Amino acid sequence: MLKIENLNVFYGGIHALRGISLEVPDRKIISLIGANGAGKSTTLKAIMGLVPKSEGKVAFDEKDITSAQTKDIVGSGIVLCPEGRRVFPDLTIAENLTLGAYLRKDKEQIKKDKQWVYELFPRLLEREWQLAGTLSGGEQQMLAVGRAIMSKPKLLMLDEPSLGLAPLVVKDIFSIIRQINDAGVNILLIEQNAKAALEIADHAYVMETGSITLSGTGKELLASDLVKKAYLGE
Amino acid sequence: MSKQNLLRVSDATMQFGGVVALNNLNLELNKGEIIGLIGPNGAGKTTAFNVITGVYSPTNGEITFDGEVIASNFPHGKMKALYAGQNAGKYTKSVVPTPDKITKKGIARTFQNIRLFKDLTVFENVLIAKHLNIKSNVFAATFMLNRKEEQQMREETMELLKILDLETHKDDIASSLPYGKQRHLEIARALATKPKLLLLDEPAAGMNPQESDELKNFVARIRDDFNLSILTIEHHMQFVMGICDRIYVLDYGTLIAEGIPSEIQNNPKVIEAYLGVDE
Amino acid sequence: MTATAFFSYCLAGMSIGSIYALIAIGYTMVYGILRLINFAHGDIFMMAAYFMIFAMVDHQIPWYFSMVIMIVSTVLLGVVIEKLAYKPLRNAPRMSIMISAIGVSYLLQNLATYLFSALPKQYPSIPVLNKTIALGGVSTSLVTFITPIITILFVVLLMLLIKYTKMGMAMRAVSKDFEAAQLMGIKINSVISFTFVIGCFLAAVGSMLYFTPRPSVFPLAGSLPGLKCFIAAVFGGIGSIPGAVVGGFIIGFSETFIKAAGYSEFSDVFTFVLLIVVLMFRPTGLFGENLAEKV
Amino acid sequence: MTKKSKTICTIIALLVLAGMIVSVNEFTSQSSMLRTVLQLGSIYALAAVSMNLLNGFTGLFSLGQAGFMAIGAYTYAVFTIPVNSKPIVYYLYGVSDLLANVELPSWVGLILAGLMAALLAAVIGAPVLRLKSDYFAIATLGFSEIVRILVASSPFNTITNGSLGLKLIPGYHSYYTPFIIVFICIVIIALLIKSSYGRAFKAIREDEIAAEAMGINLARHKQLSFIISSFFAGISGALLAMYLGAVTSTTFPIMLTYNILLIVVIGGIGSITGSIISAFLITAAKEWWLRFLDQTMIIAGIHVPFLRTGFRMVVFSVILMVVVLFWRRGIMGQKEFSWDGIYRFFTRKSRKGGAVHE
Amino acid sequence: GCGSKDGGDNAAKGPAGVTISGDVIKIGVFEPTTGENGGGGMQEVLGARYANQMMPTVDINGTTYKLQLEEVDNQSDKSAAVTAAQSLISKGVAAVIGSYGSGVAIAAGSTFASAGVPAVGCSCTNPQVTLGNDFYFRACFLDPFQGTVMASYATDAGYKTAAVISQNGDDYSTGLAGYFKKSFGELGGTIVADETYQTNESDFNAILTKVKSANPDCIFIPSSINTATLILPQIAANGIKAQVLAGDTWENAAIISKDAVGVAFSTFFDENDESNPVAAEFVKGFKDYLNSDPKNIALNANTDTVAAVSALGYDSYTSIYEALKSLDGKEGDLTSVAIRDALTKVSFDGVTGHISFDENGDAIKDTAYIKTVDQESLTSKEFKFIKTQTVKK
Ligand SMILES: Nc1ncnc2c1ncn2[C@@H]1O[C@H](COP(=O)(O)OP(=O)(O)OP(=O)(O)O)[C@@H](O)[C@H]1O
Ligand SMILES: Nc1ncnc2c1ncn2[C@@H]1O[C@H](COP(=O)(O)OP(=O)(O)OP(=O)(O)O)[C@@H](O)[C@H]1O
Ligand SMILES: [Mg+2]
Ligand SMILES: [Mg+2]
Repeated sequence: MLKIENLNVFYGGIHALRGISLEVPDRKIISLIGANGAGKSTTLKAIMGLVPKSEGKVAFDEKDITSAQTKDIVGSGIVLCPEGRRVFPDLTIAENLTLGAYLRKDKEQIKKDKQWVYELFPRLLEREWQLAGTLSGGEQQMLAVGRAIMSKPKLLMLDEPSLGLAPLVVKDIFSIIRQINDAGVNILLIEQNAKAALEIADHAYVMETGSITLSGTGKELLASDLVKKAYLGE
Repeated sequence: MSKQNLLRVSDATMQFGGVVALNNLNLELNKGEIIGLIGPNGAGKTTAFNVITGVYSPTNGEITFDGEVIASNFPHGKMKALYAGQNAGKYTKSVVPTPDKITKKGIARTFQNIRLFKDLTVFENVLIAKHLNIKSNVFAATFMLNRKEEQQMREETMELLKILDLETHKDDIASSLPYGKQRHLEIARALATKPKLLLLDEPAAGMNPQESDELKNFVARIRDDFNLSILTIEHHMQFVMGICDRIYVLDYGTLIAEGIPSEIQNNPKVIEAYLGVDE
Repeated sequence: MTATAFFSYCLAGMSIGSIYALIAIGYTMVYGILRLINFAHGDIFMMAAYFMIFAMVDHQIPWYFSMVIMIVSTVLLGVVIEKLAYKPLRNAPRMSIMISAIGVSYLLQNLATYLFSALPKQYPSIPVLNKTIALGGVSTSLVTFITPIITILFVVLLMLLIKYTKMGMAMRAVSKDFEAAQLMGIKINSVISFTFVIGCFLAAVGSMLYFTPRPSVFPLAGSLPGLKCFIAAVFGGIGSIPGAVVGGFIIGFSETFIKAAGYSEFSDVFTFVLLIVVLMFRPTGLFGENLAEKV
Repeated sequence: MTKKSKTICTIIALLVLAGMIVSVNEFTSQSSMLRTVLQLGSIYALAAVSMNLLNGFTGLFSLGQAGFMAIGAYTYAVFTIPVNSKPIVYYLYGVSDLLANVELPSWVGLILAGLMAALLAAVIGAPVLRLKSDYFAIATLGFSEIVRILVASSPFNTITNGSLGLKLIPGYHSYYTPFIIVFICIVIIALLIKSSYGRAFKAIREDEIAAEAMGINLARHKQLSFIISSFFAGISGALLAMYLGAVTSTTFPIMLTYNILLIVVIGGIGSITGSIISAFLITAAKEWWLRFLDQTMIIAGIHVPFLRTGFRMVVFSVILMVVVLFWRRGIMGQKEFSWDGIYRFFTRKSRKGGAVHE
Repeated sequence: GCGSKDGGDNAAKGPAGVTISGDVIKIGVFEPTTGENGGGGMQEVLGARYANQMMPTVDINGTTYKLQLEEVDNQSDKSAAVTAAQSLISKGVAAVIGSYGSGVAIAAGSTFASAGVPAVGCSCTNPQVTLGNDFYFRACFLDPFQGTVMASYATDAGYKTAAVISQNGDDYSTGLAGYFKKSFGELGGTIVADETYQTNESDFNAILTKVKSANPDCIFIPSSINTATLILPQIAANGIKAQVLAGDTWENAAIISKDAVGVAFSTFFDENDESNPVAAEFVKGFKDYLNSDPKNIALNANTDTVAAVSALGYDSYTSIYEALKSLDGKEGDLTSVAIRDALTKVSFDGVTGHISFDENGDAIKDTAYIKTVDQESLTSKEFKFIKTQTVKK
């Protein structure tokens, strides 16, 4: 499905990604974990064409999208739920969700999906007409995830979806991710909550200062001493 | 140690149009304590911070800090008809401070969404927070007649950076720091104002368990080193339970529980509204 | 003041007010999306007049075809300006874009001076609009009545567009966050171009309605109306379409009546004072979005 | 580079600069355009730096510069026009009794000009500074237009001479006067920016909410920045009046504000040295280097195409846009000129190729 | 040093001025060719260019000097004017022609004075141009005269009430309006409305409604040509029947339209005035000059009508030429200051009448030409001469 080879990214003089290669096979959940500043978000941004890649190749569905524009990448079926929520503050919750389905044409199904999002996050339904800018941090996070769900992509990339959510909701989030995956959407997940992320993942990668240092199935990594020590805080 | 009250929030209600974000909150904090404020998303935790720090003036209620009323309000004007809370007639004073006044009185905070001075260096970020105690006027400062004071501000800043392990990043631009360091810097900046009370809004958000553990120790350390009291919002339960002396739980703007961590952890109301059951 | 005089003041105020409103919408639309005060808007308006002269006077094309030519070329001009002068600056600091806008404004004025000389040119007479009608002792041309009608019509259409269509929603989304909008698959460049198309279309129509009763075109002809409309847009709250319209009318009427009261010397002073006073009480204009940043 | 060697470099650079100005005075003819450009450039440099203090360092987007300059210019003119010239100047409306016998030395006039502008800034600052970004910009722009219209209005005929404007305004004592004054003023602004207050201004620019949470009194500091900026704008206005010798209200149109904003942006928003460099460059380009474009030129019997009146301004506007498009952050960005910067610039150049990655 | 800028005191010390070397004498043309007055300014430039074509050289004591024009655009902008003037000085001009619009002339006056270069204004009618400036001359009459002339014309025509519309911040407009009001009052008339508008204003409906309700016999509108073309149709649209009066700036073919029929304005010159042979010859030659190149026609508002300002441009050039001719060319005599001294003594028959300068440097003139637009003008694009007007004492 998605295949990244030898990806390099610079921010000015900072070498943020140093030859990343990873793969998201069909119908799978892939997790990406790593310390702060390891370059996880940068990897996702680079895939979306939001930061310039200095070297490397990205292919999606056998098509080369290395130098495609963001809007075309979205068009081809990859959607990113970005770090820092990025909801549209002047639009209502309902409008934000509608925009999530911007590229979709199937009106009926969109309506159903919206209903589904409201079921997942009842809080959003309560505040349907509130401007997104005035929501609390966690409510915005729910909205951002909901908006990403609305786009029904082939590949959904989530950048720390559980950030700022209450424990109860965090648990939900992971079951939601499962559900989405079961509905046929591939997932590339970044999480700080390494335990949950590894439990859910079919395959996972560990990043450190711009490179991938470890990879394996979720179970393998959960069992790894290195991961245990560095990320699970055990 | 005898308990000496530092902060008291009495009957604070905050209403945005029809939304009651904070409903009759009563909260107390004693000197030297670390208090946790938890609750579901949108429960009104950040709003409580905003009311305490003067970002919002409460619709009704009163805040006392160190024995002094620092903010007080009652429903009037447009709010009078709309007001949906309780204790409407209890307060009659209107004390509306600006956030800088509150900071000067000794309450400093960090933000849920990091708000650093992005284009300035780490050093400058902290140095700016020293400005509030400046004694010399603008002329003296411009014509460098306050060299001693300036020198002292810089030295104190350096010292703070050293204590907080940010010394190596001194000349880095704030926005280029990794997320975790930015959180540290925000705390450093708040400490530079020499507060008695520090408010932390989700300090561990975006950190992995390992990092959040480190942060826990860090917060405990600064409490002792700087003789602080701390009020913190956090969704990482390990962090909250591990560090807080007492915890307040909010839901829909209302206080649903209060107590020491072990009590809270087993409080059915809290479990239902917030924690959920462990599988 | 006699009733007739009062009536004619009202007509004068309405005529200028509705023009201000029409052009102010263009300002507001572009501002709403790019957060850019498009200083060149008044000059695009002026260029539209030259296009009309070019078609109708220099090439003797009938007015209805000329009108189409004029509108199309104005819209093209606007889109080209956007592509050349604003698009490369998408991620630049806001002030750079503004300077680019001032640069475009300079360029258009200077170019017009260079190409058409500083001497005024006569705006062609459009028979339909120029028909004079008498109303209770006051004679006025048809355009005075057509203008407010057209203005209101456009406003309603635009509001519907922005509120209820996907394009409108996309426009509002783009205005706050380019990157997030892109992530939704919105083609921000087409959305922005579309905004300029609408803005320039309104400027073109406005130009025709404006210059018909004031048929003299010179390179600086757009600068003062440009400024006034800009103020009108601020008055109503930049970004708000009904605001722009209300602002346009308020300025048009207040100006007219201040002059009527015999203080023509201070009419602009009054307008500005009014503006500042209104902003004192409503810091984001009459209809401005009052989004206090959530902390 | 060590601190000491930097100081030495700076002193040498300043001496070279001063030497250049002196040699222009000594060795070029009285009528050389270079003199004009230097003098005018220095006035614009001060106007731009004072605007930068507000727009670039405090993040308050003000468009009132021309208004404050007008106040400075008029204050200076009103108080310094020689008593025996007054009948000529006020030939139509006569001069107000209050002013008929007032003639202050020019340095007093200059300071008064600054104070007057500052005073007005203090008065309007309180209400206007509550406005946010563009609304503040428009309010200040409106203020500047109000000033411009009022100084030309009939109630002030016997003070400002209404639409007729003031002339026979005393000029510079010597060729060096404007340079010395501008230098002093800019140094003061630079010192202010380096001080704790300057840092507080920058904090406000970066994030108002965070700045306030750090105990910075927004209202007070914005007011301070506004007043100080206006003070120097007033002085630059007075210098302009001295240079022009005659002012009317139309000397200070909105266009003047735009021009100064242009200098600020081209120089780099938030860079003092940038403003100074760009003030001289833009003045020289507009008033001097490009002037030939206005003239029809015949080279070897052929009319050079395009060259005729008005072409200069066309080219000037194109150059402006090109600069903005390709130097988005202006010549200096937000940085100041620094010897380290120069040093890095050259060392990087010389190591080109090898060390791009890492 | 740069010297003090106040021209008045300079006479005592006396600036050195420009010394002519070689066999080329440069004459600056200081005119607005862009901006608000760009149109009229250009017509003055045309007059000067034509004069230069007619008198390309001057003989001074046996030596032939080439006269070369240096044109500069002052953009109708007072701050740009000073640097524009500086750029002329830096090119070493020995004398200057211009400018259209008094404001720019006043602004640049001290620059010329401190450089010791004489300037001869063409149509800058404001008294302040020459007042207190020993280096400024002018070929036209002054606003006090023109204002009085129009007031006299109005009272002669039997008008009792007048409205005045002038431009805020514009010295030409305000000054002329002021003089008109003063003498109209002295002559027994009443000002019933006194309105002002802002630069670049284009909507006059409110002002005109006001004027209409005051119901004056005549409306005096001293304004730029741009304003004229805007306000006339609006006057017609408002159904105002009062006589429209204006100043010299309106003599520009650009205003001719059906709405302008009947207006009356004063000007410096009439191209059909047979009584002046110099004028007749000039008109013929200048029309040929205009027609010789379509560009010239375009710059003259697309007609070959001779504008008074062109004639003044020509006369200004001639006065400098005459002054140069009168120099005796001895060593050290060929300076701009000497040209100034010679200018104070010139006396010749110009296109716009006899020209010699009084102690202020103003041409001594006592006659204005009143012209109008009639039906015929609409096709011929020429103004119709009504009468000459002198001032009633
Ligand atoms: N816009 C930028 N300019 C300069 N450096 C940047 C920028 N964005 C990120 N970086 C740097 O690139 C590195 C990788 O950042 P990235 O955001 O990808 O980390 P991350 O793994 O997502 O961390 P986190 O868990 O904190 O989100 C960090 O060192 C960061 O400082
Ligand atoms: N300015 C405002 N206008 C309208 N509603 C608001 C505003 N600020 C907050 N609210 C509402 O008040 C409620 C409380 O918000 P607050 O930010 O305090 O939540 P929180 O407890 O901090 O939640 P989280 O854990 O998600 O950050 C939310 O439902 C939010 O939508
Ligand atoms: Mg990240
Ligand atoms: Mg919160």
